[in-house]
Formats: sequence, C-alpha cells, structure tokens
Amino acid sequence: MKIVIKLFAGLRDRAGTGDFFVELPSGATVKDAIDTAQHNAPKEWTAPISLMAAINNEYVGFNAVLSDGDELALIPPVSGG
Amino acid sequence: MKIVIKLFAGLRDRAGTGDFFVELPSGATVKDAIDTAQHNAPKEWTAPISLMAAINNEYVGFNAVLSDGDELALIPPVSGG
Amino acid sequence: MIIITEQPLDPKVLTGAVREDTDGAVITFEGITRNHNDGRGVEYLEYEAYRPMADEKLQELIDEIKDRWEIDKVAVAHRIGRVDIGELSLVIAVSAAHRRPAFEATLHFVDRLKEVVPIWKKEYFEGGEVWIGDPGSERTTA
Amino acid sequence: MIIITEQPLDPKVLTGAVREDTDGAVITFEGITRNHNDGRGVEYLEYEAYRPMADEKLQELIDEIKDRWEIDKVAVAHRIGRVDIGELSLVIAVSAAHRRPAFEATLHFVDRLKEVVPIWKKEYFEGGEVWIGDPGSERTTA
Repeated sequence: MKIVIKLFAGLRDRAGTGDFFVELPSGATVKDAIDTAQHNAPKEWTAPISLMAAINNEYVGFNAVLSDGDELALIPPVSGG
Repeated sequence: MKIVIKLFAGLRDRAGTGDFFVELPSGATVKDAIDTAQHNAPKEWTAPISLMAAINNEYVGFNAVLSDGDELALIPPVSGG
Repeated sequence: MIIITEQPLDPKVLTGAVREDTDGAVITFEGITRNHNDGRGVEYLEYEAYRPMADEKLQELIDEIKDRWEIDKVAVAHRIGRVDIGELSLVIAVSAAHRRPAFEATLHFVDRLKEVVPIWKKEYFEGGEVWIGDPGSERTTA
Repeated sequence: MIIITEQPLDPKVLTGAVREDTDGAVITFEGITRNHNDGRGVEYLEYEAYRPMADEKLQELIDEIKDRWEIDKVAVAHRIGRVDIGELSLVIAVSAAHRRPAFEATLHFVDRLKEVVPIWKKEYFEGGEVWIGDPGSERTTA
C-alpha cells in the first residue's frame, strides 16, 4: 500500500523534503513507516525526541496501523503561539 | 476643628448632600465625625454595612484621630470595574 | 498610564502603551456593561469616582502587581458617567516577557480594584435603580 | 472564528467577534515576537503550520474550553510566515458573563495550543537559526 509522509520544520530540513510517498506491506504501523521513511528521504535523518505522529490529521501512537492512501504526518515538537 | 465630610453614591443619596463641614472637638475620631455627620446632613442617614473611611485619600480605621482641615471620605461598598 | 474619563474607552490606546519589544505577551481585559445582572434586565449603568483618591489607589494597585509578578507595564482606564449596554467601563492592559504572570497579575488587579478603588456603579434596571453592593439604596420607579 | 494567515493580525477583529451584550468580560491575549529568548538577541521569527490539521486542533481547543468553563465565544488568529520583533504571532479573544472563567480558559487555551497545535516557530537569532523545541535543528551562520 502507498502512504503519504509529511515532514515539518526541523524534520523537513533534516530529511531534505516535506512530502513523499512510501510503499509498505499491508498491516504496517506508524513505526514501520518511520523506519522506511528514514531511508527513503533525500537525506537520511534521525527522529528527534518527542516526535509525534498524526494519521489524516488525528494524533496516533506509533503502533497505529496504516491504511492505503493515509496521510502520515511526522510532527516534531510544536512551538506555536 | 473643622473637618470636610464627603459622601458618595448611595450614601450621598441618603444624606441629601455629598459635601459638608462639621465642627468637632480636638481629638475627635472618625467615629465621632460620622455620628455628628449623621445629624448635620440635610437628611438623617444611617451608615450601610461595610462602610469604609478615608482621611485625605488614605483608608483609615474608625478610631483614627482627625486633624483640623482633614478631608474625611465616607465610602460605601465600592463597585468599580 | 491611568485614565479616568467620561469618554468612551479605546483598548488600542492601552495595549499600545504597554507593548515593548522585550514583551512576549500582552493581556487586555475589558469590563463591559452586560444587559442582565442578578436575573433582571439592565438598561444602563452610571459610574462615579472619588478623585483623586481613585487615581492614587489605581497607582498603588499597579505598584502592587509589579512588585508581585514579573510583568513589564500596566495601563488602566475606567469610564465614569453613563455607560450603555455593550460599552466598556474598564480596560486594563498588562505586558510581560511571559504569559502566566501577565494573566495572574491582570486578574488580581481587577479583583483588587473591586475591593479598594473608590468607584461606584449605579444600575438602572427595568423599573428601578440601585447602587451595586448597597441594597438599601434600591428605588423602584413603578 | 479561526484565522491562520500570513497577514498582520488585528486584535480588534477578534475582540469584536466575541463581544455580546450578555458578556461582562472580554480577555484578549496577544503573543508577540520578543527581541530576546534564552539570553540571546532575536532578529525575527518564522512560523509554519500544518493545515488543515492546525485549524482542526484549534477548533477542538475552542470546544474543550467551552465545555470546561462558563464562557461565551472564542476567536483565535495565528500568523504564519515571517513575524518581526514587536509584531503579533497569536491573538485570542474570549468573552464571558464573568471574568474569572474567561481568564482561566484563555490561559489554558494558550498552554494547550503550545502542546497540540501543529505550528512551528523558527527563531533567527544573531548568528544562527533554530526550530524552537528542536535543539538538534540549530545552525550557525558564523
């Protein structure tokens, strides 16, 4: 299945892109997607501490199971305001 | 000695005046001034609960001693804001 | 900045007076004439101040919250005279490097203002009038 | 009212959007770009938002404080893109019949916004830049 990965802020800078697709086997979790994304991005990157994940705009744990076509956002520490 | 008494809000309405003089013996206290003022005003009035007093713009207790020329403000419950 | 005036209040003047480049947070509190109080309809309010004592007490409150919280500047304006529904009677602006002390200081300022600043509010409700806090002053106009 | 925009923020728009005749209190919080942070000079900030998730989370926070406190209306605006020193990055306005819930709800809103709303701030300081909360992102331009 195909997942859209979105990276933001310092994470996007590290990976060299903000938006890309990964191919994953059915039943893959957020953690699997992150592992794959770390190698698929233009630059290899390591996750910052306190990384959060959201599937289709809702926060999820790293064990959440992905579905085909999901948008997975990897969210470094937020700092709005 | 001569003291200026100032009354405000509901107190002024009750007494029928906001500003008047009372003559008091030397050594008189705020309480003495209030007693005198209750009879000297155009209308006799009774003090509301929670009445506060200020001499020359500073809050004082009812036992504070007055001096000639003092301005004594009788302050019913405040309600600014 | 301390303003006691019969004119309508403009929050922008107060907020502008406290905002500095070192500040990360500005709180503006607006006290407004509500159309109801104690379960009855309010028509308008009338405020009276004992000046200059009111000005002095406001300055003391500014000093008090500056002593107690890490805040920068404070500006306060209180309207007197008639204040219609939806109009501002009180505006306070407080600036600070960080938000939490600004919130705490502003709330404390309003609480204390209502205890010690010699300003009074007369409520004109449907069918009568009363000085707030002084129930014996109520008059009905029925 | 939820606004995420690259344009300068106008607090008056938000305050005006929440003020009703039933309200006795309106709190307006302004978050401002300070000229210093962590002991060093700041030149400007740059904000980035993940939309529409940021909009959705702001709406959830509005619902959350309305559930928890006796408040009336809430309006929030966050600026994105470059924000210079002294400019507003965040404005929140909350109206209520009484002041205390308005203060508590507004402070809680800002606290939660900084935890869950996907908006990021890059600080351009003297000699470098860093995404706030992500020290590993720091770069010096010396």
